[in-house]
Amino acid sequence: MKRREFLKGALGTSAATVCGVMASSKTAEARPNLEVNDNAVGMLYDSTLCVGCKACVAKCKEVNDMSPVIESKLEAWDEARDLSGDTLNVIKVYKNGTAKTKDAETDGFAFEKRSCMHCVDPGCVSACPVTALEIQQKTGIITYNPDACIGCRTCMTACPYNVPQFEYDKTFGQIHKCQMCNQKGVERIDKGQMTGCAEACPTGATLFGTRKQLLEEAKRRTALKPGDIYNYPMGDLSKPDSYHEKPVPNYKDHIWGEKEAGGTNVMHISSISFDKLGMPPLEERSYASMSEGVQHTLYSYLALPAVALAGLSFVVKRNIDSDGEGGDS
Amino acid sequence: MAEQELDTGGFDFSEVEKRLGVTRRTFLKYCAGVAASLGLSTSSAVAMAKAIAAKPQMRPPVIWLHGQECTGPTESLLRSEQPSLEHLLLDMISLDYHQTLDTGAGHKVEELKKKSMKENHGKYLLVVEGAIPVKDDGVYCKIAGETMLHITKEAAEGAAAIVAFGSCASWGGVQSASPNPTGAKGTQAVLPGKPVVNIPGCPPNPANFLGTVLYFVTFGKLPPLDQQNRPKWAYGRLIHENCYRRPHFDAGRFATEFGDEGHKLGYCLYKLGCKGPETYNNCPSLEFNNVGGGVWPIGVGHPCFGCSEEGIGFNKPMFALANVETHTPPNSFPTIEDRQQDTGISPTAAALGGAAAGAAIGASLMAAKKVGNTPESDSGSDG
Amino acid sequence: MSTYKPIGGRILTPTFIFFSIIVAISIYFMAQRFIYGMGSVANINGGFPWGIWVVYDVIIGTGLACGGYALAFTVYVFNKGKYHPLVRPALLASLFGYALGGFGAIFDMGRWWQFYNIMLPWNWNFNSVMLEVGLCVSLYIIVLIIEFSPVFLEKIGAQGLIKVLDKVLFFFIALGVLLPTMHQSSLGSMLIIMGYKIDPLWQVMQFQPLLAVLTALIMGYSIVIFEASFSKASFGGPNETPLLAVLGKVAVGLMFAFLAIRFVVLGVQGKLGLIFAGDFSSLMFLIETALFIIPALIIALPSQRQNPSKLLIAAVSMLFAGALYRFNAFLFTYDPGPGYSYFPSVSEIMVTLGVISIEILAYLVIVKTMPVFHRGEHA
Amino acid sequence: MTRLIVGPFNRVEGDLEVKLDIKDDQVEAAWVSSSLYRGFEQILEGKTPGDALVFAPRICGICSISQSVAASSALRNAMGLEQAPNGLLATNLLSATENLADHLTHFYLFFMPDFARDTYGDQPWGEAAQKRFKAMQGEASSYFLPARKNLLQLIGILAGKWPHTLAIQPGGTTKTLDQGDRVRVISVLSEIRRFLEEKVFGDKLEAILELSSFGELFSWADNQPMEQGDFRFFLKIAQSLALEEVGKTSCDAMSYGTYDGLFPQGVWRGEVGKLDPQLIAEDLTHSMMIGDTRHPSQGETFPDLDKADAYTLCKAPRLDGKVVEVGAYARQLIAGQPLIINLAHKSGSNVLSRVVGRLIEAARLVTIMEEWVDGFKIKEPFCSHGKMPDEVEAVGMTEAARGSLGHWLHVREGRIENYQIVSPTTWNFSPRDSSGISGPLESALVGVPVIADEKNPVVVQHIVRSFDPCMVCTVH
Repeated sequence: MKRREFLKGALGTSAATVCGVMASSKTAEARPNLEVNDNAVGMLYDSTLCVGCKACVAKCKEVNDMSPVIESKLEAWDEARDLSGDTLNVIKVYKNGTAKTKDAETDGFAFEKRSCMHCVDPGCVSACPVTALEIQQKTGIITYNPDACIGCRTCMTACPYNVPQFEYDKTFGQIHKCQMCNQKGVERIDKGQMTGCAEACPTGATLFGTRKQLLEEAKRRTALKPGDIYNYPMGDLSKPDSYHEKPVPNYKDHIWGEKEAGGTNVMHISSISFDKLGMPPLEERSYASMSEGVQHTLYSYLALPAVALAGLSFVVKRNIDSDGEGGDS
Repeated sequence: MAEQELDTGGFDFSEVEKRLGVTRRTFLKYCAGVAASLGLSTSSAVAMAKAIAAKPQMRPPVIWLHGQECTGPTESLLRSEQPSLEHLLLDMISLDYHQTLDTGAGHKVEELKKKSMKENHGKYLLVVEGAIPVKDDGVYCKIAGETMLHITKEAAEGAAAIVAFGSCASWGGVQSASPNPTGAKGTQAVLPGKPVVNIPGCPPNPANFLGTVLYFVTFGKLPPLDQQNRPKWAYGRLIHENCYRRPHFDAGRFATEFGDEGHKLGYCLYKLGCKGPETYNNCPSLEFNNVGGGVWPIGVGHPCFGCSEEGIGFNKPMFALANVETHTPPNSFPTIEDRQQDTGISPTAAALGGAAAGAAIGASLMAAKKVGNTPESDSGSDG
Repeated sequence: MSTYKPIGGRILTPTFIFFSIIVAISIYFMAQRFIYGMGSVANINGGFPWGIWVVYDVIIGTGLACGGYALAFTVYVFNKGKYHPLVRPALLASLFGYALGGFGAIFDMGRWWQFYNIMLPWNWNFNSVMLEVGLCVSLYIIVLIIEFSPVFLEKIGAQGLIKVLDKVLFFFIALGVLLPTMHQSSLGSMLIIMGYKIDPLWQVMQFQPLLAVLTALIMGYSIVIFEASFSKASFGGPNETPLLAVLGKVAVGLMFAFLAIRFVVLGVQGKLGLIFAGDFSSLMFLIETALFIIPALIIALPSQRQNPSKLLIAAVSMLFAGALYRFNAFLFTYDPGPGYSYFPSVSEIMVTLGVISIEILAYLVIVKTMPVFHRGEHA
Repeated sequence: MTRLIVGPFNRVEGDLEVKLDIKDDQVEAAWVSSSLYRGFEQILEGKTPGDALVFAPRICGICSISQSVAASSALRNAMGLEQAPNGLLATNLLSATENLADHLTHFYLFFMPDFARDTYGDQPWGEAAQKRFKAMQGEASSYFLPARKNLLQLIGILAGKWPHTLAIQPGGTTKTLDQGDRVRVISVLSEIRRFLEEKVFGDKLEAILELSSFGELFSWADNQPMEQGDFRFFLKIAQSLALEEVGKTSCDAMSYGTYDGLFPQGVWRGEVGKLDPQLIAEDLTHSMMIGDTRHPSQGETFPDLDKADAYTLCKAPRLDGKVVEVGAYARQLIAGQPLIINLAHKSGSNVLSRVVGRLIEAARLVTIMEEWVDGFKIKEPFCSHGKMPDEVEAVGMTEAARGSLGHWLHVREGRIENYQIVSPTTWNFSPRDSSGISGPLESALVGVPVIADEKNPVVVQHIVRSFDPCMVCTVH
């Protein structure tokens, strides 16, 4: 084989791979977003109802047996600033200008909750090599199994909300993420209870329910006329423990989680636009579906690699045998 | 300050000692305490003490009117702090007309009132207790055949200062709750243009009234007021900001029903409808009934319902949730951008990273030079 | 018949001692990592779970270890036997690169004591790109050991085993081509699911695997040139420049393919404007592209190409380009959202330098004591 | 015939005017009129049931605890709830403290100062009365007001503030007492006992409670000089003015009962009989209110100030069509207090028996309160919880200091459909009904001797005040 041929061959191989991948880019579309499970349990966080009491944070730590984050010497209260190995949910504040008015974008402030959104088509589940993260078929909850986890933290890179958090400060750390209080040993949902945060929330800002119910409630709220009185349920939407009346704020006509990246089971509504509340720039198509589209085109049933291996084996053997030039020994 | 006796420049307090039945030391300590709670200096306390001890003829006359009310404010006054308020009050001011406390009865007293108002035109202090109904020309509250509306306007005419004592007098109070059957209004509402000091509360804390009157007696003017004409020193802060249960709110620990475990442990009452987060008053620091030891509404485990706050008390249902007006300390909330671990760039690390990259490049260039200098020993075969 | 010989010579050179010290320091920090957790050594955080340990040691490290892959492709698939002399050192470098990548993966693995979980079929998640990378890398290390095992066997003189091995080696060589193709492309696929966190100039979605495998091959050819040149500079030996120059041409060819695909994709995705946005990303993109284009200018001229010094510079430039491409995509322009930042700590860098040093030390020891280099002409 | 208008009354809660027709120096007819209206019933309609606890106490600043107790018991009955035993004790203590405070306030600040008037200057006790009881200046107020303050601390400890607490809930109290609180309550109670024994009675409470007849009462009074205890002082004045013949009524007496039956429910018609609350009806014939005679549960409260023949905003509640008098006297009568029964048999209801009824009740309350404090089981709950049915009618009946207080509640779908309050002074100061029969005060005033040119007849003051009127409760 002449060098020219070799060069041609090398480039030709590349071209073939290009074609293969090009083809994959077409077929990548083949895997749509995962379907919404209407019966999945979820939560609706209404930023306008949140008073920033952090009861949800405290209750979450109690239910999940996690320690408070202490940073200052005061040691007076939990100083968690973001999700971490010690914090599964956290209330953050958006501030602008004088920060006088609640739920105003200009010169106002608003609260925002950070916790696992329990995606319908979750990146973390798609990315985890060892199936440590799974979608519970019945509840739609994304659970984590530390016994399977190898700690590669791919889930963290694959989560658009940066939710899974590794305990970097422990010798034998693990990933922590909200499992809707349904992990082994807690199992609140299986027992018919609601999540700890929804139970603790004094205003119903965190509301528990099925995704379907919650989406209906969210749509109802965003359609209300600002200033009208609405009777806000608290606790579990299917059997609210109480209600409270409050004038309707000026909701943005946007339910975060209805469609974003395939939708989420934890949804947010607010009177501040979500990019200001730190929500990521997501489209309707989930990254998981795109990634899996490529991956499956190239590797579905390992057919392509098997054929390639057969071909390569043949070529290599022929080359070694025929002119000995390729022989190694 | 309370322990150190004030320097009064040898002022003779023996007369006041006799009148009030307290020692000079107790009396001065009390004045210092009042001055401190009003946010005033030590010298103001001395001025106050002297004003109280001054001759009776210096006392401003007071006309005390009762509208639609329950006498709660007067009742709360009657159990005030040492030296007994009733003494101090009567000592500081000349109570020329008070319906509940007066000795006399009937039209005679009404005549006395009119006489006093005429004689002391422009000098007397008008205290209004209770709301003023304006519906149907104010017929729902009549005293001696005249409507409260008329009486108030008449009395306000020659008043040096007007104090609305209690929520009813301040903004209408309980009877102004929807549908406000009698058209009850606050004093200010029926006296447009006249400066009215509001001391809301249901009942109001007597110390807030006393402090205002003391200020008036001492300095001859009214204390600094907020936008709703309430003395700033008393109504400057939210109950929520001073509440002893606040740490529980900040930690998200709430009582969910009276007598539950959290309730017994003193958890925050927000979830039970506490309006502390939207009510301005000094109840947490003054408390009630002179008992001490946490005797005030929130102290005995029931939520504040915002009795002193217009638009909250009698307007929001008892168990409805409050809007949380402010959040202190504001920095206890992480911003959206706040992250848990943020180590930044250490200069050493930057130097080390740079050195490593530099070493790689340097070594490559060195090698390139060396390779270039190696004499060609084999031309090789290039097809 | 063997023309491969150990180079011989003193092992305890000043260079060796220098790298040993670095290794010693890094061992201290590695111990710290295993005792007190990763956070005590590395600056990785909630937004940047992957620091230089993953990105350099594994992602770039294996890229730089693609010499064996590239040469196996050349020698066995395209049957260019004359490149054979380069194979052994390249395989050795690949073996070290991958082995240390694997080692790096272990101490970067948060739950390293459970690493075997990835080998257990019932845990496998076939949707996971990481699974494929993990398995392929693990397998490839074994394949590399087998491919390189004749060296050991020659050393100990186990001729019988060598014969047996010869019979089946073709299969492992085929695997040695297939596996890197798979996992090197998957290192690109891994970026897809990170979505918006990857800068638009690097987030080319379904084209990620293609670009990744191209950079792997470019880096593979370049590292062969680099190693041969370095070895010659360090240990002397036959002049292999003409051979290397051809490899350089192949690399540049692939590089043009890479750039062409990249610019077309960016153009189609409407992101070309971002190249000149003037921000950090655009700057990094331009540096990266420059590093890709410099070797093209060198290698395009036959006189330059035949100059070993220039050729080495071209190779280094391409190595830097490939490494920077991966650094940029995974780390430098990675943006998980406002507020997150990452810069490696001293201890973290020391660990990485330690890994590199181990690689250099072991390479030095093995080439001096084992028949790795081809010494036919000069022996 | 001349017409005299007495009023407005000072030292009473709220606004009150009395019109008297005087013929032959005697009152021939009386019209009692109250002129303050706030509209509580209208306000409560449509509010959440729990808000009754916010609004009801505000009816009155001196019997706000009683209003709270009535409202909470109406809510409790609506929910079909049992009060936590500790909560019952705490509520009882609160209620008793307020009654005690009201009785003493009435005695010291409202009733006795009338004897310090110049009219009585020439009486043998006149000067002493002025020295002791002159409003705001007499020495009695200098020891009574601190004692009252001390007494009200008890309400502070148990209910946070006074007046107007929210601590009294349907299931008990929001305050959970600990040992420290209990000690504080005990110490306040011992102070109260000391005050009553030293200043009010000048004798052991037990000795006072042993008096069982008119004769024994006055011989006890004669045992010591009149300065020994203000009760004795009053009895001496009563003796000299023959107050047992002043302000007499001949109507029945009623008590709703309170303290969980300790003071039982019943009607006194010469002997104690059973009370059927269904027979209560409010007659609006001469009241400036729209509507016809109805049971309070069906009642309405809409004022019409131009209504013909109406002269007061007060309704005229009747029991089975008959006028009844309420108050401490009625309560003790029905509770079988021997002295009061004896007084009733001797001279019926009058100024003396009403005042004695109050003070005897005060003495009795202190001894009972001491027992209650011992009854607390600190570790057990102070409040029970229940759920409000979708639709329910209920009544909360209690005894305020001034007499029977009832709250009739109708809840529908989480809102108050109707809320009607019948307060003690409404009974006592009720106007004429459809058959022209006067209420207790109006009839008590008939026949009272009034000198024609007397502008402010003191006897009328005594009679009006003997009922301890609370006008803000009367019309609300």
